[in-house]
Amino acid sequence: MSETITALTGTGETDANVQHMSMQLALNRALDEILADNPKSVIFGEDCGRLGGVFRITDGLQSKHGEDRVFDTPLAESGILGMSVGLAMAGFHPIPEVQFDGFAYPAINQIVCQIARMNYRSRGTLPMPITLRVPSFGGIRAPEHHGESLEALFAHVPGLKVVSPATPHDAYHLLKYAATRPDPVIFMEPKSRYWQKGPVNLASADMDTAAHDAGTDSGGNLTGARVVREGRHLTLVAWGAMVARCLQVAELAAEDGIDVEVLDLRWLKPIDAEALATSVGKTRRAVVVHEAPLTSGLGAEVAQLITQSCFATLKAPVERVTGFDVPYPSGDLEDEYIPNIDRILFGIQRVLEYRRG
Amino acid sequence: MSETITALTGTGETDANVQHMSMQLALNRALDEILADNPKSVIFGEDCGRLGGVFRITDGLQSKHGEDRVFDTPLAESGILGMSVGLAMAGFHPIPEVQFDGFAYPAINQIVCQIARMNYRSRGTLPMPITLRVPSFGGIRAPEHHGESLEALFAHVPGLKVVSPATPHDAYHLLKYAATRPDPVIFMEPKSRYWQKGPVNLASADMDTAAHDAGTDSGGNLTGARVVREGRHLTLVAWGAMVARCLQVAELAAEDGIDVEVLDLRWLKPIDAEALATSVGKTRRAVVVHEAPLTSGLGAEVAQLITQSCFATLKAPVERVTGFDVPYPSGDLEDEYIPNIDRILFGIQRVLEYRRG
Amino acid sequence: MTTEPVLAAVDDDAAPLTHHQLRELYTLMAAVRHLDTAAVAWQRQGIIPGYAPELGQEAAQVGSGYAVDRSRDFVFPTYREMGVARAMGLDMVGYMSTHKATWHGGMYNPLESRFAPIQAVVAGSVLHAVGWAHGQTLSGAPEMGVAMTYFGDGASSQGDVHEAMNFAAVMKAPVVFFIQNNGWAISVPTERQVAGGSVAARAAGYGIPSLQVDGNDVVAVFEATRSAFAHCRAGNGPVVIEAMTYRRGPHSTADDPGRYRTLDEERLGAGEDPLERFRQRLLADGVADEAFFMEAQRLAEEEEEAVRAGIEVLGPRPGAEMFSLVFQEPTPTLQSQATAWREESEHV
Amino acid sequence: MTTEPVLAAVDDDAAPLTHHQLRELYTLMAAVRHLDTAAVAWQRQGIIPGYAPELGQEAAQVGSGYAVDRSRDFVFPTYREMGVARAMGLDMVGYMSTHKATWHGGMYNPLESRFAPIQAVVAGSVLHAVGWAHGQTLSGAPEMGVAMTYFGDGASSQGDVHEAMNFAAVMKAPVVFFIQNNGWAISVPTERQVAGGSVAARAAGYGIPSLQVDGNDVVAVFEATRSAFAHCRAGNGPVVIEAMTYRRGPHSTADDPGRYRTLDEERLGAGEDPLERFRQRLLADGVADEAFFMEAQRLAEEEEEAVRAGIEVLGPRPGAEMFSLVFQEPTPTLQSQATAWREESEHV
Ligand SMILES: Cc1ncc(C[n+]2csc(CCOP(=O)(O)OP(=O)(O)O)c2C)c(N)n1
Ligand SMILES: Cc1ncc(C[n+]2csc(CCOP(=O)(O)OP(=O)(O)O)c2C)c(N)n1
Ligand SMILES: [Mg+2]
Ligand SMILES: [Mg+2]
Repeated sequence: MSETITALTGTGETDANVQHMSMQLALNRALDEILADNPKSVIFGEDCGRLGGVFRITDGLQSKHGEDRVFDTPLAESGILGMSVGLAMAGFHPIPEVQFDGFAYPAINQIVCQIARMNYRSRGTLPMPITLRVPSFGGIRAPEHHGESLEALFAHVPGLKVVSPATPHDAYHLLKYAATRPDPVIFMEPKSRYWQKGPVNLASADMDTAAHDAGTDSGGNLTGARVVREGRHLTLVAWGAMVARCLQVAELAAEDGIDVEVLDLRWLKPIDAEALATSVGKTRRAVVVHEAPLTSGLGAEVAQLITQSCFATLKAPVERVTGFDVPYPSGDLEDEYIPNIDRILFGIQRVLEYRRG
Repeated sequence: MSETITALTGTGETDANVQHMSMQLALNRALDEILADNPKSVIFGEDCGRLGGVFRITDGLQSKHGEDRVFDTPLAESGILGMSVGLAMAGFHPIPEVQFDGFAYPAINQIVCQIARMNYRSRGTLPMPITLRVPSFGGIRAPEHHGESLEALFAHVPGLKVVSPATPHDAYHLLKYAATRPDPVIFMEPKSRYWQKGPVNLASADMDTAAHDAGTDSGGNLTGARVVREGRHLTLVAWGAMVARCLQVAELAAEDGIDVEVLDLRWLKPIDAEALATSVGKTRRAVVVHEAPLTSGLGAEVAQLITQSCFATLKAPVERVTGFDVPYPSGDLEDEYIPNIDRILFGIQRVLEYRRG
Repeated sequence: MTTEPVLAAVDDDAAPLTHHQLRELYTLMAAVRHLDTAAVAWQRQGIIPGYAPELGQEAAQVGSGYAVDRSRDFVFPTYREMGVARAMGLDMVGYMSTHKATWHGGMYNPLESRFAPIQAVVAGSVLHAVGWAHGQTLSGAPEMGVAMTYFGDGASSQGDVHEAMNFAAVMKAPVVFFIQNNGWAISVPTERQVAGGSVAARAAGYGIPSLQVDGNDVVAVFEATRSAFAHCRAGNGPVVIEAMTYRRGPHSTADDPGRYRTLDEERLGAGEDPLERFRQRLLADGVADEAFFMEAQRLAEEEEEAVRAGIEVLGPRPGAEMFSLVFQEPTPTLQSQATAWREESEHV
Repeated sequence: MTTEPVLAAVDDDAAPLTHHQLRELYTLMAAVRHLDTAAVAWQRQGIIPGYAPELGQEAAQVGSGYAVDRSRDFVFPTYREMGVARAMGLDMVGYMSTHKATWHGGMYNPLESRFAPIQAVVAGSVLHAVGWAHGQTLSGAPEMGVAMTYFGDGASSQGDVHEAMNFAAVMKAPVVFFIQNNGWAISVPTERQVAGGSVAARAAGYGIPSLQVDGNDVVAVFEATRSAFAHCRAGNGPVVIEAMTYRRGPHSTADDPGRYRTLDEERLGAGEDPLERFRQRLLADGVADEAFFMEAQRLAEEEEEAVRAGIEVLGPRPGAEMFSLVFQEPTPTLQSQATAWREESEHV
């Protein structure tokens, strides 16, 4: 399915490890390798066995690794997550899936009160190496509850770590990274980007970080944010599907002579505060972009972290361009809801035009 | 139980409407009147009928108003909230209780996906006049999950309104106000303040707002924040049980010549952005205090709103003094976790000593 | 332990269906079958982005929906109850608009149609039915309204269903739990979903009477529903009905059943087509003739054309509704967001 | 519909209890009774801030806990299983420390003691037991370990219990659902909580065999638990046990039962004291004499003194543990918060 391309590394050499593939395939491949590497890893959820998941992320894994390793559960999210706790206590590394973001809500009690706290409650004797995959965010014109952004909720919960990849390459490496951690990680997959292709460097580590776009950056720095585009005038901070949109915006802004830096936050908890400080310390202006509603969204945290570290040099208050404080709307209105190019450009303009007093 | 005191109004007259009572009694009295005023209002939850609630907030209401109006449900929070939706659709005004903050999690699916969205989903034909009472926050040395602060989660949910009273007087009036609204309101009761007494003016409206502490402010401005103490040098923003603590801090700071303004936010959604702008516009410095963990807490939203409106005049970045990013600890450690006077004073000091560059 | 609870024999007005009613049932089923099949085609033609067909469940849906008294009862659907909606006389353009991605809950008026907004959370509205039903008890009217909540075999696994059955039984709420056991929850067959094999069998544990009925027999479904309603109306508490049927089509237009079941399995599981079966019965009983069936088909086609025309002209809702329909009492935050949206997106 | 599922008769090693074992059971019950009563006194004396007594549930707890094989089984308690903990030989200072507000989950090591951390969410750990039990199946050892999850009549109303029973039955997980039906969930009596009147009766709906047992008869409880374990161990899937008992004391030291039940109701509901009942039986059967009972009492008192001494010297945990025990791999945010806390609170 994937096609090997002859990509050029920074040094101009051909790298056979670099393959061009969709995020869907990159995730599938990562899971395949996780199952092969760790006999204690198990994948389960609704329809992720025989069907291979409604997004086919687990396609083929059951037939390859067996029904003990990849299985369908009854239709109950609290059951899926509660069961994960017990499996983790028994020494397994559960990789449960909830089918869509909005269906994580029935499992919130198990996530917040159990998964996130068992290590603490047990004084470190019962770690919870659970990687919860959540197809997340909007943009696919789906029914109600299929386009939610829960990162602010997850990031607020002590005991959870939260990550979201924006590219196939990151999807592959971050998932493999998350699934080998001893702590619970919520893995938010930008579902609108599943089918977009990009280079993935399958080699495991120590690659040139700057060459990420050619797929040649892998294990180098998986724990922090990533500068996707360098710029001097303003930093756009985003994650998930909004990263690609911010890159488009940056290209458009460049036509007007505005040099935008784009930072892919990747880790939504813990947040890479240093990367924020470094980038905005340089550009002195920032706009945070996310799909979730504005109020009490993660954009507030990001903005406050930036303000805290860059207050003295900041040229304007950090702007937020986000979803509105309304329920995620039906397909016909979703383009009105999700930050679009125009709205992000307006946000940039507000920051650039800001004058004190 | 309550004792009528002869309080003095601003104009020096005795006001028989002012009574000294605990927040517990003020809430109980408000519920009693709500039941009497609106035959469609119903109170239910775990142990709130015969027992009168574990905090006795519904004490005596079942025997006075009957088992149809005040009743015990089976032990299931999703059931309680899901049932509220149906009752609202049938024209009732449900006033459910979850016994403790941490036990709202099993009901989050019904709260987020149903209560908060039914008005929207039904295009305004099925309003959800539900007032959910949640004994909230910590400070009573209780078992696990009995000291949680869920305001950031609730405030992020489109379709909910969220309020928390800090005094008996506000408890009485805000609850009566919430329970007559056509929209869902999460009513967060600061459980550590249930037994503290204070003046309550039972008269319904148009009283002098400035005289709140004498209990003579009532319906005047129930929809916004409240300046609890005026000051010139710095604004402390808080809600719930932290308001009283901030007042203590202000007294201590005053001894060092620091004149602190204390703003009780009251409404956590929608937030009174104007009150924040006015106060910090004047003091030019702010510290937000809350019990919830720092990351993605409501303090970030408050800080960002302040920065947005006061950027040009702000002397220092807004500080946050909050709970840590750890699970709410057991009683022995709770004083280490909840912002204490020292930590708030350190926060004030950081703001006052801030120097650019 | 407990003895099997039985349905109170209160359905004194349970007269056999008249020929007119039987024909009406057929006409409804034919209309539903045609509209359902057409909706799948609309999706292929790009008229609507998606649809969840109820092919094979016409008898279960029309039979139960036909028993509803719109003057006092209330129905809580999932996302697949097009047949119930049609049987209850909903505005079908308003109903179908949800599949056009116009508005999540649909554009019909739920209060007037006695049909709650379309529900995408599996088992999401089962508890609502219990609350609504308890509201009827509290209101104290004799011969009270009944809530009927629809859900699937997959949904039966959700904790909310358990809470709902227990609440309803403890409170003796007039609610009919109507399960369409169509054999599948997307790719998961009932035997890997419903331990014990039957949702109806769960009812006894709550002391709730239950009926397992041939969900492909529209008359049997109607009669079971009618007697359940009578039981509830008389104040005897809830009833569970499990209609055994089969999801003949894909889960939704995005689904590919070939990945998890063979055509042979499908043929075997599906059994006889409920529409064809009813047709044969009406013919055999002399209730209807070929001319009637042709007329029913003609009406169905006419209706489908009208609904399609309505759907095709349905434009997107004004973006301002995103803001104005969140609350009954708008907030300043939302008002200022609406203003900003208008300026930036509509350039007003 | 479904036929009542029966327990597989696999308990071949189900020999009657020896006199030694019977005396051991008594000794345990006496120790538990004394420690429980003492803990209430500790609360009144200000030694601990709160406690949830299990007075009256000694037979249910000791009888079931005694059946656990600590080399392979795992127990998932609520907040009221002191008797189970004691029967399983836990470090009781570690156990009691949760009531001193030292650490939420208790200070014992759950892995070594095969007793999960104390659980304050009602029904919170029922699903954990299912997951742990499924882990045993996946590990594929013969004569596998069994998970036993404790919960109450009130907890049975939670959706998670339904999901757990269904999951366990679908996956044939070796888990024993042990319900202590003690008549009350704080102020709510079973008849307003458990529709149908019995939690065990729910099991049939999942095809799970169940046993309703006299929870005040320690031998009956033990034997029921032993046969349930044998059933599970042999790969036959889950079992539900409902031990009918009575909460003789308040819900917790903060509760005032006088507000919702009369002393007469209490006397009637409680029936005969399980400890006294067992004593009479041992006497009648010649298994033990007064000297033995006096010795048991002396041991119980000695033990209580030791536990109290341990609890009294238990200081608060270092605040740094708040930060260091959240994750296995600490985060920079948490590290800097820990530093700030040290500077501001410990003035280091
Ligand atoms: C809480 C929740 N979890 C998951 C989903 C995704 N989902 C939609 S329909 C469906 C299967 C439902 O099966 P069933 O209840 O049998 O109804 P049917 O589709 O067969 O009519 C799933 C898993 C959802 N909508 N809601
Ligand atoms: C999810 C949840 N809701 C509410 C509570 C508060 N609460 C603690 S114990 C209890 C009653 C439990 O009754 P039952 O399950 O019968 O156990 P018992 O206390 O009788 O042992 C309640 C309501 C809780 N701990 N967890
Ligand atoms: Mg189904
Ligand atoms: Mg109980």
